[in-house]
Amino acid sequence: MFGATEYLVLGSILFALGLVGFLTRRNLIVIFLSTEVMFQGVVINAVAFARHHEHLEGQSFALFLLVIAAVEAGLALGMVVMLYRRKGTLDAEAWSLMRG
Amino acid sequence: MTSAAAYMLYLVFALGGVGLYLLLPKAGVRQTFAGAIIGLLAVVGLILVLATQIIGPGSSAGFFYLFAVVAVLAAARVITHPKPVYSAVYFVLVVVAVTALLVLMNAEFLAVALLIIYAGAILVTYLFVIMLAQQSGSPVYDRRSREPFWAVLAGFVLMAAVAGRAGDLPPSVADASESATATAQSDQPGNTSAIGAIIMTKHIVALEVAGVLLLISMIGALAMVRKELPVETLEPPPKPLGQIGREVQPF
Amino acid sequence: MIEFLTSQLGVSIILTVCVLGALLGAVAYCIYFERKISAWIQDRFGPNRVGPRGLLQPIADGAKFLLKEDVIPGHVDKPLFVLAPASIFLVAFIGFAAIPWGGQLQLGDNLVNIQVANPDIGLLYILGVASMGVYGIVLGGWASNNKYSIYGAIRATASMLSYEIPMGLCILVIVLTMGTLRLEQITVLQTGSWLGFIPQWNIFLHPLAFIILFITALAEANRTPFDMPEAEQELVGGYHTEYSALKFGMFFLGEYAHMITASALMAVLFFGGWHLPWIPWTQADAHQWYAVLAKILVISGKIAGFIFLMMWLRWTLPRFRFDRLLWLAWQRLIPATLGLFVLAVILVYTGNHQSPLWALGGNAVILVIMLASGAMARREVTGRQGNLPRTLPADTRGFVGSPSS
Amino acid sequence: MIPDEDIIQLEAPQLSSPERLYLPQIVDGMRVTLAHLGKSLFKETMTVQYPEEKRDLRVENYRGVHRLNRDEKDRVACVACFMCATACPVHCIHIEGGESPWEDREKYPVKFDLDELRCIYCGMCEEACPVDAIELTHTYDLVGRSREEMILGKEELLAIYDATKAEKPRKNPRITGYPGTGNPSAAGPSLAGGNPS
Repeated sequence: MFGATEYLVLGSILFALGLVGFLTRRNLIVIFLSTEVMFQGVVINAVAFARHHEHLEGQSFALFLLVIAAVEAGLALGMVVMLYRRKGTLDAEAWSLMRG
Repeated sequence: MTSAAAYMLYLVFALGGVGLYLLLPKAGVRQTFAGAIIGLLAVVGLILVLATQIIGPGSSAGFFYLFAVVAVLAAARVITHPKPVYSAVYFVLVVVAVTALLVLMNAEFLAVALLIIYAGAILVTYLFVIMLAQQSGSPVYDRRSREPFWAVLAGFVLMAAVAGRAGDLPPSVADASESATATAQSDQPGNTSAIGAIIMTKHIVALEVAGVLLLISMIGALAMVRKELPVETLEPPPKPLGQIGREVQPF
Repeated sequence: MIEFLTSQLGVSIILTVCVLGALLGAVAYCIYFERKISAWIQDRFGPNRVGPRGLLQPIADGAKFLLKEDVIPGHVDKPLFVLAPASIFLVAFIGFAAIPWGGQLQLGDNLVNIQVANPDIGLLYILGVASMGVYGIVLGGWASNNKYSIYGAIRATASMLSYEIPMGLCILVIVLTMGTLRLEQITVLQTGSWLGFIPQWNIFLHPLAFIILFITALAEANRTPFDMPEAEQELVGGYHTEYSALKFGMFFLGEYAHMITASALMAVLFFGGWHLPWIPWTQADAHQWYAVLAKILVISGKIAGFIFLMMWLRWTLPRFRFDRLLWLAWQRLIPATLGLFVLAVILVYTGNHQSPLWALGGNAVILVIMLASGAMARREVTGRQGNLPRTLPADTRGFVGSPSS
Repeated sequence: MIPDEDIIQLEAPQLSSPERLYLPQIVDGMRVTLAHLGKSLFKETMTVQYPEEKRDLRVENYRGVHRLNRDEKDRVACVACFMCATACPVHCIHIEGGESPWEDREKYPVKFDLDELRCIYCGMCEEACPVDAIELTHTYDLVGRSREEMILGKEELLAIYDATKAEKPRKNPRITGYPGTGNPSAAGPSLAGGNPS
């Protein structure tokens, strides 16, 4: 039986890649895309555990993850549009000017 | 997972980290070729480690390797490509690969939901915003990374920490009462109705909360991007009736 | 060998080849009939030079597409420029895998589905594939690096995202009524009849949902009156302005394949798929080759009817203005489909979801509410008209700017 | 200056309630187009199948490709007076005159080039010609593969006369040659060959 381990390894790789992107990239859109990559890793993880434990809790958890991803995308893109309108740039550093 | 397998996995991750560091957009010399070579070496090493140490030799899992490699390479390109549009397109590839992996794990409903929600809605919205915020040329913040070394180190240490423990699975908690398993049952109605049943009974509160969350985020996004200026002030105020034709000069 | 050919897998493989070939031919002849129907509506002849009655015209067109120079302009983003038509072509042709073409066929001892695949999530599969169709347009428009193309792409994204919502809700109404996502099962459930002569099709349960699904299908396939992304009068060609030769041909074929998918989906969901009313197949007859052939002809006829309706509409109606397009989706169709969805939920809950009287009554109530709200809605003032006084001067003469005395 | 009382405020007509619902109007439009479709399918359409069948000219004075007329002795009728070139509003006629080999006139065109692509087919040359040598025929399907090909020389223009004189005979010449040398029928014998063009 093809176990859950390799799916977990794959999920952790995707999560870490998304983390690296989130930390390094400066374009706001790419930053949010990186968080979506992290979500993909988590979805794989949840479904792998669902299959390992042979019940559907993990899959329904992954469905709620999709909801969170949609919420995050909506708000994130709203922020991108607002930043672009105010500053004319997509650089995340532009937000640092808002510090008190 | 044996400890030997875990150490080999760490080695592969270190290799991948070096490759990713070289691939990330930086000032100065371009090292993308070397980065790509090292990264591909790391992927090949990952396949070897997974195939020989974890799954065991002789196990045929071609589809898993195919889609896993596609997912990892595409995810690496998402975070390293200097053009946001390409990042989004590579992310579509990640989603498609993950969809295929979910189908391999007998989660068809979740796979199609992922495809419809991510690829059909979220990613299209990303592309839409990328097109709206179109910049000419390649701006400097796409060509420079922020602290690439420390970020790669942190990310790959995390990766090693999580993946190194991936073999130590707890025993399966499957019990007879939840017979709606995720395993394939070709004659049964599949896992769609089972997942629907579990969401609408056991997780009904979570479902309601998710709906409220979506509503709140929709209102929040609308409030955030609403134009501050009232529309009326964008145009000059209308002239009084007697003045409308006054600007026309005689020939 | 014979065992393999008569098994489900063998039939699926044969069917894939046949369906793909038939579809490519059907798409080519769709273009021919589009031109013919437009000509007839405009009192012309249409293509009549190549072959008898112009029937070889698609072959000549295809040869022309293949032989023309494939221009890739210098200012485009090359990888995405090449990827876009390929993706739209691919996506347009893999959706057919879940369409049931002709029920079940008796092959030796096996009973095989005349369907490439009968997954548990057939309907969702088609929806998912259809939702990928926007990428070809968006990427093509973006990669062309052209003002018109990117306007077309932006319009396409906004309209497709908006119209996917009422489309999904309409399909959910049928899913609730039928209680399954398998297209074959949905077809089988519609094979009965009411009062002995009215076929038990979903159109007689939820006609409003069908009309809205038809409208959204037009919008999803970028057909007139919703062809804003192409809009040749204002955007030259929209997203395919920069394309030529085979790449343009792929966009073109993809659009028609999209039409055929949408028509097949509507035929299955609302018109009983391959079900031919008033001919009772006995149990022995129903799986013989002649019955299957008749079923394939029936569903093809239904698809052809929808395609004719789409073409007829295209050559009748002018294009929507873009803000009206989104207004229609968000302020009219989505509330109406939400109402239909609630109606379907209530009908299922009360156990009346197969009763045409209850369903039609609910549809009528929603239609009346829609019409009343539409008729009572205040006229939107657009543009500079809002600045003008609402009443005319007393001595209104016939012309604006008539010569002064 | 437009006086105020001449400025009329017009308001777009409001849609009536059924019109605002789109659907009745759509059904009405579809009825119209279906009627046209049925008419085209089952009745004759008015389309003329052009290369095979040609419609009769609807006007007698249709102005097509030019021709250079010949006189009774098959000589080019033109006397190289440059009237047409002068009258031409777009300067599409280029004439080089030379001494005539015949006795009844002094000049004849050594070269007569006419750019059919530049010509606007206004007929001024025809009006200006004192000897009715240049005329516009009814031929409208003049095609060519290059710009040079569309510049017709004297030979081509005379050939067009030979081809079209049956369907459009030359008008009665008002004058040929000089008034003092008599009318063309009484003109003296031409040189050998008669047609040096």
